[in-house]
Amino acid sequence: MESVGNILMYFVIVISIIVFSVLTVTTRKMLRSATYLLFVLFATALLYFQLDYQFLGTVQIAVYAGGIVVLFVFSILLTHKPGKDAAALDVHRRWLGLSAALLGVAACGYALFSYCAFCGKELTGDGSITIERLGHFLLSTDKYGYLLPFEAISVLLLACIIGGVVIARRR
Amino acid sequence: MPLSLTIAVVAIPLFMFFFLGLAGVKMGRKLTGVLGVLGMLVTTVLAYGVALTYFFGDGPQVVDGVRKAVIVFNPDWLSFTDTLVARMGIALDPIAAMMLVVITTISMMVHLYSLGYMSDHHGHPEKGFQRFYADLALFTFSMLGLVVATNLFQIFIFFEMVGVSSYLLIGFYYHSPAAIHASKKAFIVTRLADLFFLLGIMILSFYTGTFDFFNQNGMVGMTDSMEAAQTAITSAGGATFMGCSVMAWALTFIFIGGAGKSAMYPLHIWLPDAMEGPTPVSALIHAATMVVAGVFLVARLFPLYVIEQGAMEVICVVGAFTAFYAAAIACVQSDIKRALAFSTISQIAFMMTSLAVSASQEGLIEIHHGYGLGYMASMFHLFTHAMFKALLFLCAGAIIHAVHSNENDDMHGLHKYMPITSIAFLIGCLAIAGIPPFAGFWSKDEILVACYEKGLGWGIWMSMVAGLTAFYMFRIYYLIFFWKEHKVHTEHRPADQVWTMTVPLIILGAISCVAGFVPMHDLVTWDGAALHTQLNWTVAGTSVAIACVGIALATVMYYKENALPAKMKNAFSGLWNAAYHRFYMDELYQFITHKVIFKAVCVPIAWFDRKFIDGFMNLLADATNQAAYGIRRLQSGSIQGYVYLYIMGALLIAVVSMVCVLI
Amino acid sequence: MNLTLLMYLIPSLIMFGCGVYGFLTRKNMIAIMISLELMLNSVDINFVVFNRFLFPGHFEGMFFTLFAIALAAAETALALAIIINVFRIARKVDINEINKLKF
Amino acid sequence: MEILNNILIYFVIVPVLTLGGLALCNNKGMNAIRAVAATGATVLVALALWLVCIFLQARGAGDTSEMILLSKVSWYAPLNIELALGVDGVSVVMILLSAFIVFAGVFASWKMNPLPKQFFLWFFLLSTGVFGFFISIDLFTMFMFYEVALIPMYLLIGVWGSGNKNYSAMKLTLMLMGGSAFLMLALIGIYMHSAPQGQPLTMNILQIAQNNAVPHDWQMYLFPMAFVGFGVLGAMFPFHTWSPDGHASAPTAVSMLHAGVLMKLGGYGCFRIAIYLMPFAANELGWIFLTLTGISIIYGAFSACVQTDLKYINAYSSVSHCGMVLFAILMFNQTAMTGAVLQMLSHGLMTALFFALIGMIYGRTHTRDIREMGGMMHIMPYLGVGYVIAGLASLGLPGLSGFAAEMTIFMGSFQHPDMFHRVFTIVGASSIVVTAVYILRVVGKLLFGEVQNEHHRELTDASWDERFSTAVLIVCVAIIGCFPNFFINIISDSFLPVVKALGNVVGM
Repeated sequence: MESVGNILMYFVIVISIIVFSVLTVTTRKMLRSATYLLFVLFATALLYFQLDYQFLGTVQIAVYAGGIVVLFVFSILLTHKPGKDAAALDVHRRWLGLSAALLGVAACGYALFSYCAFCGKELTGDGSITIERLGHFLLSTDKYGYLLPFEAISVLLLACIIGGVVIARRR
Repeated sequence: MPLSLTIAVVAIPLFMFFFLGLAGVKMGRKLTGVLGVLGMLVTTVLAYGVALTYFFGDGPQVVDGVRKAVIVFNPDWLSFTDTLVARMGIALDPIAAMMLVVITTISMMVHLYSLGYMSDHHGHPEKGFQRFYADLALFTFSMLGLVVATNLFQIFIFFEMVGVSSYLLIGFYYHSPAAIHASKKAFIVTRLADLFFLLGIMILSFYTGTFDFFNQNGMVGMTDSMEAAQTAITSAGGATFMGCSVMAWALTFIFIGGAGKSAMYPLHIWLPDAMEGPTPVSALIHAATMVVAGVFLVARLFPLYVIEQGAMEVICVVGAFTAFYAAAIACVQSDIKRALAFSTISQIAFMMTSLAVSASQEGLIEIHHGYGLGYMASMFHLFTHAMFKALLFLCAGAIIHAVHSNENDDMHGLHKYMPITSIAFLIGCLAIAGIPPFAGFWSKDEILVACYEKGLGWGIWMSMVAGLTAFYMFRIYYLIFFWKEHKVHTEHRPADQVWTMTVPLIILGAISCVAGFVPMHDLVTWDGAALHTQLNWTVAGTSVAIACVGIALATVMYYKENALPAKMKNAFSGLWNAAYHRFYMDELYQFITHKVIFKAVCVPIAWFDRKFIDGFMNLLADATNQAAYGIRRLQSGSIQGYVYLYIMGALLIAVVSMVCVLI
Repeated sequence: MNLTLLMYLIPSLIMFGCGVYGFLTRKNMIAIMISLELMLNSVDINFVVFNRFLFPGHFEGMFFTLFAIALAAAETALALAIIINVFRIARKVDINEINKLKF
Repeated sequence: MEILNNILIYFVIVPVLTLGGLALCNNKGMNAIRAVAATGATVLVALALWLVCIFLQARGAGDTSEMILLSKVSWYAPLNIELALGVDGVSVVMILLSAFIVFAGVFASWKMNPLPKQFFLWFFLLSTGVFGFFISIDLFTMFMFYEVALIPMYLLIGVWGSGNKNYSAMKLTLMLMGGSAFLMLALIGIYMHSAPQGQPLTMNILQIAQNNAVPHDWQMYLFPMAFVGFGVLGAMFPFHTWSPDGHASAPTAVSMLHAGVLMKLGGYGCFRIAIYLMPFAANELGWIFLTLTGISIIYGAFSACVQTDLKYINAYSSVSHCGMVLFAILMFNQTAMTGAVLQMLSHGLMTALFFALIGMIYGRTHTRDIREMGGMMHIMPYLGVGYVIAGLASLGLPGLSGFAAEMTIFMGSFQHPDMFHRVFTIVGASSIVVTAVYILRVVGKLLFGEVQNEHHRELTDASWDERFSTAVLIVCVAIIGCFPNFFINIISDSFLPVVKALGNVVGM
């Protein structure tokens, strides 16, 4: 049996995730869209915290909420006149998107409800991890070591930096 | 003189062709002409030597008083199979030896005559003088090669060669559209005939397995391998095609080949047009030598025709009809060369008929006993006709050279101005009309005798044509030399030409007077044995009388200007017009070739090719292209579209798998 | 009331559905990127949730998410750079109007 | 490497070396390019003549084996692909023909412009393919060289061509590639059945023929594929339409090489692969293709009668003449097949000569429409005489090559015991009249008559390289025409194995 605080927390998180997700894709103002995204990401970070993954939640806030959303805001400001609405969606397009999204959700939901043997599983134990162990995992070459992906990601990030510079350079 | 010199007789003109053709441009006209004449002179002397040796020498060629064929030279040229081999050889037998004499004589005269005739063209120096001599040499070579052929295939080869030389010479004035047209026509018509010749050869060689006329060791005589052929054919006797024996088909096809070259009806249409060529060429090729190649061919294969009477009947009918047809047309032509051309056709038809009646009047058994008057007569006429017809053409050339026109309206009354030419022409006319003692009388008389022996109807028909011959020849003669005063233009007076042109006239005139006394029945017979004949006075008397009637009629109508010809023309205007237009044969051919073959076959085929076959290929290409354009729509480049399809696809798979699981 | 695995998967699913809807309907390239982030984020949640509920002692899911965040950052940075560059050239961010390279 | 002792391999090495030499040349150094190209071509001619000597020597010494100069190197053992070399009489004369045409082609493109270096590079790559095809006796190697010969054609026409060249180049390449697709299927099919059950498969033609293991029902599918595959290149009706457009657009030397040599690959392949390896189906299905080739002969000739473009006339005439090659091959007897090879030689040289002359005339008048030309004989007598000689060779004048070839074909075909074949022979033979019609038509319009265009009066006659190029071809045509027996002796025995194989089939 969970604590009430935990359940309340859960509902706050879930409702904000659902509401802000919907708002993100339905609002016609780009800047608002980005802001709602920020809220979704925060809610996600909270979710991570609730599941004892503090480090992940922190990264989520730092990178996603702190980095990516800022990038979005910058690019929106660069490419849009403030206060201007996006053009209204045409009906055809909306129905297309809606049908795909709803059908997808329906199919997955059906699968979840009908076939999910482990869906009733509850939280057990403490999932938290110390920073020390995390560091070991990241830099180890053992069975559960992630040195190679870590290095790969770093190379990728380097490539991204260079790519960003090259693309953004004025010719 | 050894018979092997025949090789030189054939080789010298070939050498002259290459020499004059390649080096002529550098040598200048005079030198080329003189060299050409000298080369021909040597050839002529050698040919006479060889012929005389063959006929009168007592070499190995005479066995028991019978002249056999001598194969001088016979290497393989083209081996089709181990047994079926086309050879390029040289064989001498009576007709070959006689033809050597005829060809070299006429060719020599023409070479000499051309020195004068070809030196200018309407007063300008003739272009292509060297080319002319080279082509003449080529023709002489081809014709000599034809007559000394040892096998059927070699004859075919040289048929083609003479065809091409004739093409080159008819089209000598290649800037004139008429000459191009005429040369093309001549080549294509004879080519069509040659196709039949080729078919004949194919059929014949298929059943006999050989092309050769003579046995390998040469001495055994004319028909040895032919006899083998006969046996083969008889044993394959069941082989028939559409009701006739294959042999009849083969021989008829070969005759059609000969008919093309010899201008038998209905393949005669090229010959009158061939008169567009220079007149010496007409004299050499289209009067004396090449046009008798068909007669020569039938004579060469005579032993086979003897067996196959059906083919001979065809020849007989075609020959008799052509003789009359051409003579009728010759009566109304105004262009003297054309009139002579039709006269040539008629005379060659005489030879053909003579050959045909000779074979068909006798059974095989009598033939073997050495009777073949028609054959001998035909060859005799070939010989004499070559001489006097060449003479007539060379005279015509001299006249044309003098008045610059072919039309007899521009001539009239030339006797006063050109006496030598006039007399020579008269000799020619008398010879062709068959007045003794000129050459034509003796040969034509034999032909008529042969015809009467075949049947009274044939004899009467041919006698009538002979009378017609006398009439039209004297008509031409009178219209050229008499009729009325010549309208003399002040700038040039027609006159006898330079000696190079006159000397050949005199020589040929002399030959025409005496050629009848050559003992041809001793020399040229189909089996080589001497033929004992005597003058049949009844036939001779009749034919002379008919000829005289023809001449008299011509004299009445055409000697002095009078209204009778015009009256006749009006009275029989339909007939006259039809004859003048050669009974519309040319128009018929024109219709068939242009309207039917060209417009109704070639054009639709070309259209079909472009629109249909090619169109189909283009359609394939277009269809591929269109399909590509259609599929391209799917690759829209819109990420959202891709994602939509991706999701739908994933859903579809999910649904399908769920359904599968449920089932 | 217990918090089961399913209860965490439902919001993630809805978030993903929103992402799909946004991706398919939006014309603005930046908006499409935002939708993309939504989808990525929902997947991240799934990783974490499965990891936490099913394999408590292990951390593979978490690390996957960690790397996915890094990748998402890189991808967004590049994509936005490209979008801005395109905007600089074409003065447009509407995906339907940027079709110079099409066909 | 042992294979280097075989003279045959040098027919590939020499063009490749020439390619290398050309690659080193500067595009502006015209003389260097010419020198390299002419040297390569001359060496090839010398090699070809030497090969003929070797061949005659071997045959003279009593070597009656089917192929001589056999040698092989394994290329890819898992699929049994070898570089297997060997020649018989047919290959020898084909190599000789190719060498002479390449030689004449180099001189015909002496003043090639623009990009002479690249032109000669592709030109020699093409000849590498051609020679490689004729010397190999391995299915895969043959196919590979076949493709090597086909592909450069696209660039040669597309870059250096004239008129509607993109369309023509594309059409030609696509149609020939389409043929190759069939061909490849057929070759794979043959390979899969190249040996009896349980024995190792092989790509070697001699081995396959000896095994004679392709099942009859498979032959019935594979033979049409192989025959059509090669037949496309041999311009068989109704797959000939690449030929008129392709020839019309191609530059002179390429037309020469294409009509002269490349189209022969078709006939050679039909005989060497389709018929030799699958005699049963050849015997069963021969009549279908015989009908098609019979149509080709007549159809090409009639189509040529109404064309007005010189190159179209020749292209259709090639359809007719190449139809005769396939026609004769399908007659299945030694004489006719020998005639087919003679016809390949004759047509190769004669058409090369034609295209060379047309190219030279076109280079001066800038038109190929016979209605706009006339009286060329006055203006350029050398080219005019050359054209007349080529024309006479084409319509079969004795003493030039066409006559000997056609007569051998007709005489051989007519020896066929079957009435159907003999009647078809007559149909085929009737083309000689139509040939005369279109040849004389074009000669009359182009060379004779009045000069149509006054500007043409200022044109010049052939230059030395043009004279040399045409003279080489004329001499070759005359040599074949005058001494056909020399060639027949080389060729004829090569057909014994095929005829024997076909005979076995009929006997069954």
